[in-house]
Amino acid sequence: MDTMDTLDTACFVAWFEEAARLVRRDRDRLTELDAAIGDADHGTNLDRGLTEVIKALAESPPDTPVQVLTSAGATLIRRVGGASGPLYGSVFRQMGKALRAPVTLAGFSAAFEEGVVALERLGKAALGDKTMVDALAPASRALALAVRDGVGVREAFEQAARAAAEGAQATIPLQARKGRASYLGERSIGHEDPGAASAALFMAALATVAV
Amino acid sequence: MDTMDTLDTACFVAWFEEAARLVRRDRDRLTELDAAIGDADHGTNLDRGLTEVIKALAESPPDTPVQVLTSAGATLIRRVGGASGPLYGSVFRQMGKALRAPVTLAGFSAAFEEGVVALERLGKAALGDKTMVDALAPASRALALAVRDGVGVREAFEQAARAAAEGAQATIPLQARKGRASYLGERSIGHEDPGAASAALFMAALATVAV
Amino acid sequence: MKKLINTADSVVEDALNGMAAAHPSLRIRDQVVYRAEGPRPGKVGLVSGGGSGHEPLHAGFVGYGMLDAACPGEIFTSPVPDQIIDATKAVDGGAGVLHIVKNYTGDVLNFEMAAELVEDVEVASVLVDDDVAVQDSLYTAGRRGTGATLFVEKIAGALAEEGAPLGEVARVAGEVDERSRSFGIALTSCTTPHAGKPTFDLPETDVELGIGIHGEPGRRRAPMVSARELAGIAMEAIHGDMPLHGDLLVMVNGMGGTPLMELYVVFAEVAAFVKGKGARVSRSLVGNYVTSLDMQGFSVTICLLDDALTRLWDAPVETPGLRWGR
Amino acid sequence: MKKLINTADSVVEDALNGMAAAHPSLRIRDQVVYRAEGPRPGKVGLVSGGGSGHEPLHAGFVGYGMLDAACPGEIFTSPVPDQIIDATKAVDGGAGVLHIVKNYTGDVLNFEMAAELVEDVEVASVLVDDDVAVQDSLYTAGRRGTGATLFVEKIAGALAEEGAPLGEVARVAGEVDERSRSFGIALTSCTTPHAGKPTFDLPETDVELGIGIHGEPGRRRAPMVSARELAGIAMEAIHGDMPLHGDLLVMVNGMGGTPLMELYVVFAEVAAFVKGKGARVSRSLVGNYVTSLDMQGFSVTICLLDDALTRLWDAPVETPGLRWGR
Ligand SMILES: Nc1ncnc2c1ncn2[C@@H]1O[C@H](COP(=O)(O)OP(=O)(O)O)[C@@H](O)[C@H]1O
Ligand SMILES: Nc1ncnc2c1ncn2[C@@H]1O[C@H](COP(=O)(O)OP(=O)(O)O)[C@@H](O)[C@H]1O
Ligand SMILES: [Mg+2]
Ligand SMILES: [Mg+2]
Ligand SMILES: [Mg+2]
Ligand SMILES: [Mg+2]
Repeated sequence: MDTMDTLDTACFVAWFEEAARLVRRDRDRLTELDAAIGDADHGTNLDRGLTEVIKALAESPPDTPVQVLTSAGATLIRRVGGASGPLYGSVFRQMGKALRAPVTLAGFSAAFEEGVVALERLGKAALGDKTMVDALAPASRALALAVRDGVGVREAFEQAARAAAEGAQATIPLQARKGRASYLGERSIGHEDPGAASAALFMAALATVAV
Repeated sequence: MDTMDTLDTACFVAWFEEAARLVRRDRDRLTELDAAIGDADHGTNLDRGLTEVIKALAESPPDTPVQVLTSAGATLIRRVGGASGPLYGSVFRQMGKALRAPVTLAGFSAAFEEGVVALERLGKAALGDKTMVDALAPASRALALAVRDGVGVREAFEQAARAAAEGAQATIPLQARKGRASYLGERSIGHEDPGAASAALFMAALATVAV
Repeated sequence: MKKLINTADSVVEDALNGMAAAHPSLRIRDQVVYRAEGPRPGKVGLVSGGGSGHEPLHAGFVGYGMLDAACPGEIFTSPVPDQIIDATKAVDGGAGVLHIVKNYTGDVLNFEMAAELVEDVEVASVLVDDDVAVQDSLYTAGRRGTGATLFVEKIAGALAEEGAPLGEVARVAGEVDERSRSFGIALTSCTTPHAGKPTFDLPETDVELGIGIHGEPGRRRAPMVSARELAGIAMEAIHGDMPLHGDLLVMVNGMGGTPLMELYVVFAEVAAFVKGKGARVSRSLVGNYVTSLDMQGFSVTICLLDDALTRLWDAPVETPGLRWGR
Repeated sequence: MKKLINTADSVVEDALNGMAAAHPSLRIRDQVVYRAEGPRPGKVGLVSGGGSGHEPLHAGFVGYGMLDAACPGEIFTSPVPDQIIDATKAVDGGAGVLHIVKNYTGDVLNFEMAAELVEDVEVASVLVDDDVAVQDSLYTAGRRGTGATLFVEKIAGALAEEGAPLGEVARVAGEVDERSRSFGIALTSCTTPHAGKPTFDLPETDVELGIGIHGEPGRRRAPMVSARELAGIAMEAIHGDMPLHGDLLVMVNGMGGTPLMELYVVFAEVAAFVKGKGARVSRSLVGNYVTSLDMQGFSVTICLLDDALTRLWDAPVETPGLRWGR
């Protein structure tokens, strides 16, 4: 049992730095996923947003994990636009609101779950609607299970990343019921949801920052 | 010497019927020539015009060669538009004005020359400007030479057709000075003039009607 | 892909600079387009916005008798709350502000967030959802807002100009949406500057039926047919959802890359269809109004007019994209 | 090639039917587009025309303050004398008729023939030849008429509406042409319905500089560059031919397939260029006005204004394609 590890501010900054790097790397893939069942802007949107997040974190260096999340959430809301801006922004803003210092894995997990609940409420989306929820909700569940099982941070985050990746893959056969892809009706089947794919990147980034 | 052959109304009708057939057959080629140095409508224009010429000749059957030419000239002017409509129309209208019955080869040649002169005057184009003049003027000259040499109608018309075809080919290296192709400046070099090409078809048609 | 742009990142800003240079009647600040003369005391302010790439919608409809401000987002990306908050505060003349929102998740969320955050301004909101190609269901995002947005902006704008109160302007705006239906067909995909290649592939033989305005694929692919048949498909879809009768406002809208000549060919067929149903083309618009970058194709939008709506439609309007009566 | 047409042969007629259905202000007879109300006694009549495929030019400019009649030919093919004769006779209100003719061999010949054949109507004629891409020489067909045609039609139309006599209307029309210059750039070729494939091939890396409006290739091919550089090329060509100074009327015109957003990007660059030369954008137009079917690209047309021309430009106009002041 090593859930006594705490996550400091640098970890949270590193999380967004790594997420920004992965999204930049996969920008075109995300945009192509969005082209198939949406409007071909998801990679550009998120890349723009995370670039601004990193800039804002560099300009006013945060003192606490809460400040990292609050800053990132606000920046995403203020700079991304589209559906994913307010949705991702709300995840991190709400997570920041719920987070307590010092940040244990249990605390992280609980706050993350609140972020996901805020997302579901705002987007009125449930698991299986073929949205970013399909990656984030399983990730949150994996974190909770890891806490229950007393798994270490690194492994917990890796399990969350795996769950998110699997959740993103699992959107492929689904018919979209929310967001732009829902306009396609049955034609949305057979494509990975771009928001779920980017959510998987967020969780993959998380897995790299656990010490 | 067999220049005593006379050309009757049927010959003139056959001339336009054969011209219509050849232009229909080569419509796309003419349009492609026009695409290269013009606006991609010459084949369509002339095909539309000659179809109307044939229709008009069928609706009010002409009694004389003059009537054939007058009808064809008027129809081309009234139905083609563009540059080639008034220009071809004027050739035949003027030729009709100049023609005397019965139509000998010499009479045909003289009237044709008047048609070409009318064309040159209307279009302000001279030999070498890369227009239909470059096919029609040599054709007229070939007819005149045939008359001078006492050549038979069939051979005279064949010589005219050859001269027109050569004239059309000779437009390829020229830089256009008249018509739409002149806008291209040096880029008009290396392409056959579409109007010269269609003029060669008119003369080729003539060669088939000589009995 | 060749585009008349400087860089993909600067295209929205560069285009707005062009708008500002071309139209002294507009003033542009922090990526919001305003009427240069500012708010009129006592007049309800009208704010709309959405992703860029649909020009003249929305920025081209800012001016007398129509919008007070437009918030252009990045290409195909709804604006952010900051823009909407700025716009809402700036155009309030004390009578409140109407948000005209196309029904897309992103637009709805960003306008909602903004409305929550604006203080001291009474905000009402109307959702435009006219696209019959999309199934309307409680379990989906609902119908998209497309061509009817122009109708709502024009008619609500005229009413606001007359001094009607916010509730009334919002009510009539909603009424216009309810009485309007659209259907769109694409011959080609558009290409966003960032993606640099067509959003979807469409062979020479096919069209996309039931497209929206974000360059997204449609509901179904079908063989390319004549303008008459394509117009028939669009009109049957509209008529099937809202039987046509009485006086109609009819827009045949180009998606951006289609020549006006072809839109008129389509309009002739649409008019014939309308006549065949015993209805009447009372007012019409033919042109590029609610576009999707360089997409080739068209949409038809129809509104069932009544005398009041007709009068408001005819009222003077003076914007870069729509102008009459002054 | 996919086009919103029924057949290539019927496209002009079908589009005119659409225009008639969309615009009760127009009346169409024997392929001539008239103002529905007919000629006004004592007013000089304005007739223009040319090949179809340039819409809204010319038919879209028939109406109050602009043309009395437009004669649309087949696609890219000048109208025939019969149309022009009909139009000239029909619009004469006793004060004579001005023919506004773009300088193309076909247009010139057909209008000349018509003018000769019209009896009992005083006819004057103005030749529009504004395209600086074409070398002006005694030994060629001279410069093409392109964007300035709209300026001539608008300003001459305003003057005729005021009751000016034929000589005066013709003189000012000529003056507008003399004070106007254009330059066009194509990113893609257009496709005529009959040919069914692009008139010329243009690789992804290249543009055509100095194109006209018939989809003909330009003067020279060059590598594709930014909107700023392309605008610079067009503006240098214009400025080199007619140094810019004072108040300018500036049109950034789309060739038919280019989105409005990109035209605004170009306009921003054009405005910056104008400013750099110490001149001023006094009036402007941005949009699809003088098009070439589905071609992507733009042209810039600039007219050196004076007070009289500015006043006439600002005068009310009410046509499908251009409308303000009523
Ligand atoms: N109602 C919703 N709830 C949760 N996620 C959503 C919802 N609508 C859209 N999304 C997510 O947003 C993604 C699209 O983001 P993006 O392309 O940036 O915005 P837009 O759809 O406005 O262009 C979708 O792939 C989906 O995962
Ligand atoms: N001034 C002229 N004199 C003689 N022939 C001309 C002249 N201008 C054009 N032509 C001929 O007309 C042909 C083009 O005809 P067409 O394509 O039908 O008309 P347009 O050029 O109006 O599209 C040219 O190839 C040329 O042979
Ligand atoms: Mg998207
Ligand atoms: Mg031609
Ligand atoms: Mg989007
Ligand atoms: Mg032509």
